[in-house]
Amino acid sequence: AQGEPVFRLGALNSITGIGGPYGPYMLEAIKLAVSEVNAAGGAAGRKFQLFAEDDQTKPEAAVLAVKKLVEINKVEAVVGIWPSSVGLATMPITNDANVITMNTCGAPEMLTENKKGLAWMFQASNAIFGNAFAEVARRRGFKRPAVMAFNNSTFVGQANYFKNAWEANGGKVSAFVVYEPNQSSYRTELARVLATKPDVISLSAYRPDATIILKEWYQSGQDCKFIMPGWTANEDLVKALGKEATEGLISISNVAAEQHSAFKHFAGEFKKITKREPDIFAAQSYDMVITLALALEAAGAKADIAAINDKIRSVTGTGGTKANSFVEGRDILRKGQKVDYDGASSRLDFGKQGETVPDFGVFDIQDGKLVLKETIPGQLPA
Amino acid sequence: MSLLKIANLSGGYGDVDIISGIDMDVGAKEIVTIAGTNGAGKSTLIKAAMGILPRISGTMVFDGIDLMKLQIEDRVRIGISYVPQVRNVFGTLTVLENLQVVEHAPAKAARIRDMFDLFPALAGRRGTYAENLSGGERQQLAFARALMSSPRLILLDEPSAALSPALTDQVFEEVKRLPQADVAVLMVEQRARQALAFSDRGYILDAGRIVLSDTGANLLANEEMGDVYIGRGQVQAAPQSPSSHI
Amino acid sequence: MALLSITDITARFGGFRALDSVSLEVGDGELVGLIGTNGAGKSTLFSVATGYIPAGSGSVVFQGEDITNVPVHQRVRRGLARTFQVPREFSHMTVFDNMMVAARDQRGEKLAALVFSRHAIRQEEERLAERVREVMAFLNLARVSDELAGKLSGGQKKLLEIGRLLMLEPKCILLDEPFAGVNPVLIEQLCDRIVELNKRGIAVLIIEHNLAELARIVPRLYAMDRGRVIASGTPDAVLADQGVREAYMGGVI
Amino acid sequence: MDWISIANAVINGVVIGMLLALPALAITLVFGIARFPNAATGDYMTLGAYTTIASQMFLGGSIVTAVLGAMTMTAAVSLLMYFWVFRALAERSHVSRLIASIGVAFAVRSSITFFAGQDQYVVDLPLVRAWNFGGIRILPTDLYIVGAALVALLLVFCVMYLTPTGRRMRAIADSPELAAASGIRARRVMIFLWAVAGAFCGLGGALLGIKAVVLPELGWELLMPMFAGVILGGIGSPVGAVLGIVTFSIAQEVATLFVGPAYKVVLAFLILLCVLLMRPQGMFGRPIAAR
Amino acid sequence: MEGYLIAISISVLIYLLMASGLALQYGFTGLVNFGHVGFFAIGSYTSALLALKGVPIPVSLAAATALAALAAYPLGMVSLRLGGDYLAIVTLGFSEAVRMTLQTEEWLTRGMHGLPGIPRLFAGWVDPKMIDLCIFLLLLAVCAAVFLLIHHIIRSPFGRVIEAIRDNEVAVRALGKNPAQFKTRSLMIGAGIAGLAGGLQAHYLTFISPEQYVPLITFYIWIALVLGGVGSLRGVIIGTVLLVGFLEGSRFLRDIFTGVSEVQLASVRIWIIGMALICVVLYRPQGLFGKSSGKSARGSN
Ligand SMILES: Nc1ncnc2c1ncn2[C@@H]1O[C@H](COP(=O)(O)OP(=O)(O)OP(=O)(O)O)[C@@H](O)[C@H]1O
Ligand SMILES: Nc1ncnc2c1ncn2[C@@H]1O[C@H](COP(=O)(O)OP(=O)(O)OP(=O)(O)O)[C@@H](O)[C@H]1O
Ligand SMILES: [Mg+2]
Ligand SMILES: [Mg+2]
Repeated sequence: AQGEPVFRLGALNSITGIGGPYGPYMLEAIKLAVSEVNAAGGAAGRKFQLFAEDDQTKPEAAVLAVKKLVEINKVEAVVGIWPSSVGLATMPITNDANVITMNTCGAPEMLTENKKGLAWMFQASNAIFGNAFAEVARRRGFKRPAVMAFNNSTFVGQANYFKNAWEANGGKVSAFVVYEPNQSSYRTELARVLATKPDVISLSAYRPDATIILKEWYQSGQDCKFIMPGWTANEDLVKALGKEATEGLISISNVAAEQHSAFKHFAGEFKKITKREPDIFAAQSYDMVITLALALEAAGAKADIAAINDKIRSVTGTGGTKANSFVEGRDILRKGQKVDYDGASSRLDFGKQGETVPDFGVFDIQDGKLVLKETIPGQLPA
Repeated sequence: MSLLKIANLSGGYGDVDIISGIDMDVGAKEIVTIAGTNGAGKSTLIKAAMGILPRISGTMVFDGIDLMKLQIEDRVRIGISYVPQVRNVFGTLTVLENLQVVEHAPAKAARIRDMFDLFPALAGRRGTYAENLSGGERQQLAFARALMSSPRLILLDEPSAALSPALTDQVFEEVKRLPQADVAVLMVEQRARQALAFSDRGYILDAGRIVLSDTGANLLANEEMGDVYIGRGQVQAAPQSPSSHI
Repeated sequence: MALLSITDITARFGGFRALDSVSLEVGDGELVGLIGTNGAGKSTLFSVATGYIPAGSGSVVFQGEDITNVPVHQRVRRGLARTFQVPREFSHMTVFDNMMVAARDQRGEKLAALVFSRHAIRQEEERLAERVREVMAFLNLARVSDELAGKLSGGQKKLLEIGRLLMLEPKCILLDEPFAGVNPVLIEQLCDRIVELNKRGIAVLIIEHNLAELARIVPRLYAMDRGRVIASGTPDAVLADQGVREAYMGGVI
Repeated sequence: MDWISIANAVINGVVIGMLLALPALAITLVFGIARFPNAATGDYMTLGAYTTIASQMFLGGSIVTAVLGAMTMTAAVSLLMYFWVFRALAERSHVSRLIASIGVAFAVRSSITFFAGQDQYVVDLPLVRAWNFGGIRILPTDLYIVGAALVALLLVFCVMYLTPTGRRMRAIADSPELAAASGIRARRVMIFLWAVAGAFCGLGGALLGIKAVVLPELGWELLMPMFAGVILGGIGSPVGAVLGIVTFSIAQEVATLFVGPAYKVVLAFLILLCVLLMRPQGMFGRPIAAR
Repeated sequence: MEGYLIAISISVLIYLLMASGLALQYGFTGLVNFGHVGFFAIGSYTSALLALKGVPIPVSLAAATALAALAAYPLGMVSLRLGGDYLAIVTLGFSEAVRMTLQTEEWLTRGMHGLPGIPRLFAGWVDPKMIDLCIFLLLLAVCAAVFLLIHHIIRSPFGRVIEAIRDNEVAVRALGKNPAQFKTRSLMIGAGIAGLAGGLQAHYLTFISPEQYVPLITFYIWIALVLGGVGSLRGVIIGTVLLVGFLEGSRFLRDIFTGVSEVQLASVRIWIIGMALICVVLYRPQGLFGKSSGKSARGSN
């Protein structure tokens, strides 16, 4: 492949550490997208060459990993960054090196720190998520919501925004508990919440802790509903807990707008490789590569980083012809038209600071299956 | 025939030989005393016989068995027991447990009773952790512990240190009786005059070598040796009639 | 007036009474012996006097001041020092360094001095080293000066213990069986040295089972049995005491 | 706080404490006898949990056989590591043994993740509801856990204090050289020790897997509370280890009600500190000799 | 390439600073401090918060050092009563308490959200491309100074006393010296150094959050110490280099193990680190370059 023009792409994933249940699949999704782009002959004739690193879900390990990607592998973009702590710790480095980054970080600081506009948030920020949770609770007619959150910046942020949004409308949150991760039981924390007799609990959690909490909730025999993020409340959770304990959980995740063809295509391919349903982070990671490829295609083979970066908003923004895959988008671009890539994870319209404001799908778990009940538009808090 | 025969034994803890070229015999039912200055290598020699010294060369035969090939535990099994100079009891075990823990002791309970008869001070302190014992009590316990396994050869490293005159006498009396029970004794003593008086033979060690060996009586008679290695006579004889020597 | 006076000291371990209202005095510049059966409480008495074991009741007065509740290190700084029956050497340090540590009030122990008076520290070190070499030569330890102390023979450790004490320049020293395990030839020399120290005004209280040597050097003797002082006075008197003979020497004449 | 919440928190603390009591016993035994804090304990637990999962997945069979399999497996690994690593380190400083045990922990965990990946697993057991006694909730499975821990404790206690083996163990811990000179064969005793320690970790890990979820960091994350419990109880004391870890767990759970989940660790440590300042050797440890 | 090497070197030097503090505490004084990361965290947050308030970085770093050292004072008092393993767990608890506080007191530390945008060392003074190099050089100088300081301390009479304390505290008291005083000072110096390291790291990373200060960092430092050989400064350097070498070098395993998946590769990395630890301890008893025991062998006659 020597001599052929390539685009050097870094993948920085949380393979080990708390991100362990997600990171490896994000990497699979990235590889899938890269192979699709390369199979189509590359973007603007440049094939993607992938360099992967594990950030161990730790900022200081991430710093060295990203240094290695930037300095040794000379990558031009880094995708797949998962936790905000890694996003915030690596941003100064990538900014200095003029490298595009694409992440799933939800911390609002990501927006203010995005000083060069090189960072792109594929996940809705905590604020938007918290709002959406509150909106769903309101629409479902709950009166006494309680909040439980895993203690990290994403989930604490989510929980806070939920509380604010709920209380802005004069409501009251019956209990607000932030728990420490990595415990073998959360019964006492849960008991504290349940003692306030909530009718719904907004549970911001990852799958392992959610599994334990729901198990203990089920065992307690107390009746109430749960609203949870989609990357936690999914088929894997059903598999872990059984149908009975998960019946009626409300799961919220961003969805590809209008029609699901991008997602369907991705999910099908992903399943072939991994034998499982993709979660939202995998879908977002897939979208990162496709978006980047389209931007590169639009900017042309000789374009520098800044030029490619400029195109990202335009290949996903409204007003173009809709595309649901790299090949579709590339063909539209080749026709000289403007393209609007709607991805597997959302319709991907980036705001001023590189943030996405996706639509949210509200799913109920019924008999072990996720059933889409409605779609609500995401919005920033007032 | 000798029970323990050591020939051309050398060894040490690191690269340097602490003892070298040692030839030594302990006959059955014999009491043999080793004396010498501090740091001469007496304890080292005893340790070598027990198999604790990291590096040795030479030959050691016990009752026809080649000792060089045996582990420490196996030496205990074939009838050797040992009282170290320091760390001679299990501090974190009680007095009673210190005795119980010894392996190869026939009729353990009865034997323990014998030991408590022998050292009544220990009987009263049987539940005390050995690290809390007084120096002399420890010494008694260590001696008792070594007797537990009914050995045929007992290696004693300064059994009388820290003992009151009464107890020293008692321990020496006990040592004197051992040959009758078919036990040979190889002991290191600083109260060499007292010890040599009832020893069959004695060895004087200096800087890791044997400088003199003879019967106990002959060694005691050797004036020069007394001045250099074991002190002048009256010092050791003193406890019996202290006032006459002030 | 007594330099060290121990009055009515009691010490218990659980139900066991190790010291039962023991009183004892060491006069200024005096050389006193302490004998007693094994387990009589002699070492325990030393530990109470120096503060390692709290006194159940009674008082310890040193140089006219009540030091019953003063911490160990301050008692030593006031001049009351001891040796241990089971040597407590600094096993991973050389014999030489073991001795160097012992010297009291070294300037270089203060961190600030490390920065500001380096020259003075160096001079002090040289002075100390000189003294250490002297003491080591006397105790026959010069040969093992660079050995790690943990590797010394049993007797050598006892000597080191005494050596460190000599470096301390105390007013009163409590020696716990200094001769046990020491070669008889050296014992005689040690005795002479102890007497010599005493002549220089250092008070000595010495526990020893080696009666001959003890009786030769001490003018006054205490005897203990089962936690009590059972006799005191001149060695002749004490050793002639019927109780002492029975308890201590097993009735041997 | 009403007393029912407190009662529930206490019950919960007891259950978690009892669960951790098994590995805590392993820690305290190894600590007391092989003389180092074994950082691989947590990962032996993890191994136990994963073995349970694996035997359920590949061999089928009842949960009991799976757990027994897990105990055997961890005991085997524990022995293997003794023979390869810890036996050779007997004479060395306990910090180097600690570091070696961290190495063992890493090696065991990464061997697991190499085959099982980073994702979570759950033990296949139907969920049951708790019995409710007027607000006080007791889970049937928790009773099994407490039962298993009590039986294990009883076993260790009997072995340590009623059989010669325990005495031999303590003698070896005190002075290997003198033990040998007393005719004790250290090898046999240590094999017994490490097998028991391994089996307990395996059992603890399996039970924990049943109660919670199985993750690569399952045991590693619990090291700190376990060590704290062991130290609170007094190093080397089996009763101390159990009571220590249970006290520690109860303190944490009850503290959750009052100071919240974040500071409960801090509070638990403050309690630990206070106990240690009063009893530097822990609740059941033997005081260090004064002289 | 150089950039990556510089980044790694910076990482080495920061660990090295921490390790040298611990070497003084454990290697020379025998204090089993398992809460080192707590002092590191205090240093980081102190310096970061002050600098964010506009305090000049040199001043904030000095404050970080001082505050970390002060935080060690009460622990020094505790170490008076608690020996070895008991002190270990208390210090570990201390570092967790620090982390929990940082995590919970949002008004001060922004809790889990961390502190972004911490002023960078040398920012605005030198060309941005040269900043890392300058930080590296600064750290090098700091390390050298700290090593000189420690070297000087352990060679002094003070050092002799702390070494004696490590061996036998009871005997030190019998010599009229108060171990608590020496221990506390040693603990404070080590903690101050860790605090300084924390401050420097904060101004290098520009983002810190409580998750960075987990006990694993303390373990790493211990590993470095043992790898190199306890009780020698040269050993500390080599141990740290080796540690970071293991941690970072294993990234390049990918070039060797081409067949395995990314998840498995992460496992292989950790496996190799684990095995390396076991093997070094097993087969290089004194650490790779520790004080050899040969000293005792010579000169007994
Ligand atoms: N910590 C302790 N716990 C229980 N008993 C103790 C403790 N310390 C000392 N003893 C007991 O107190 C008694 C006195 O001990 P001490 O060491 O003072 O005797 P001693 O007179 O020095 O004897 P020796 O001449 O044998 O050294 C002994 O019986 C000893 O067992
Ligand atoms: N564990 C050890 N490691 C290294 N050297 C040692 C060790 N033990 C003793 N030595 C050295 O070996 C020499 C002889 O020691 P040993 O203990 O045999 O003397 P000893 O004749 O028993 O003296 P003592 O009468 O004082 O007990 C001493 O110089 C000592 O420094
Ligand atoms: Mg000897
Ligand atoms: Mg005594």
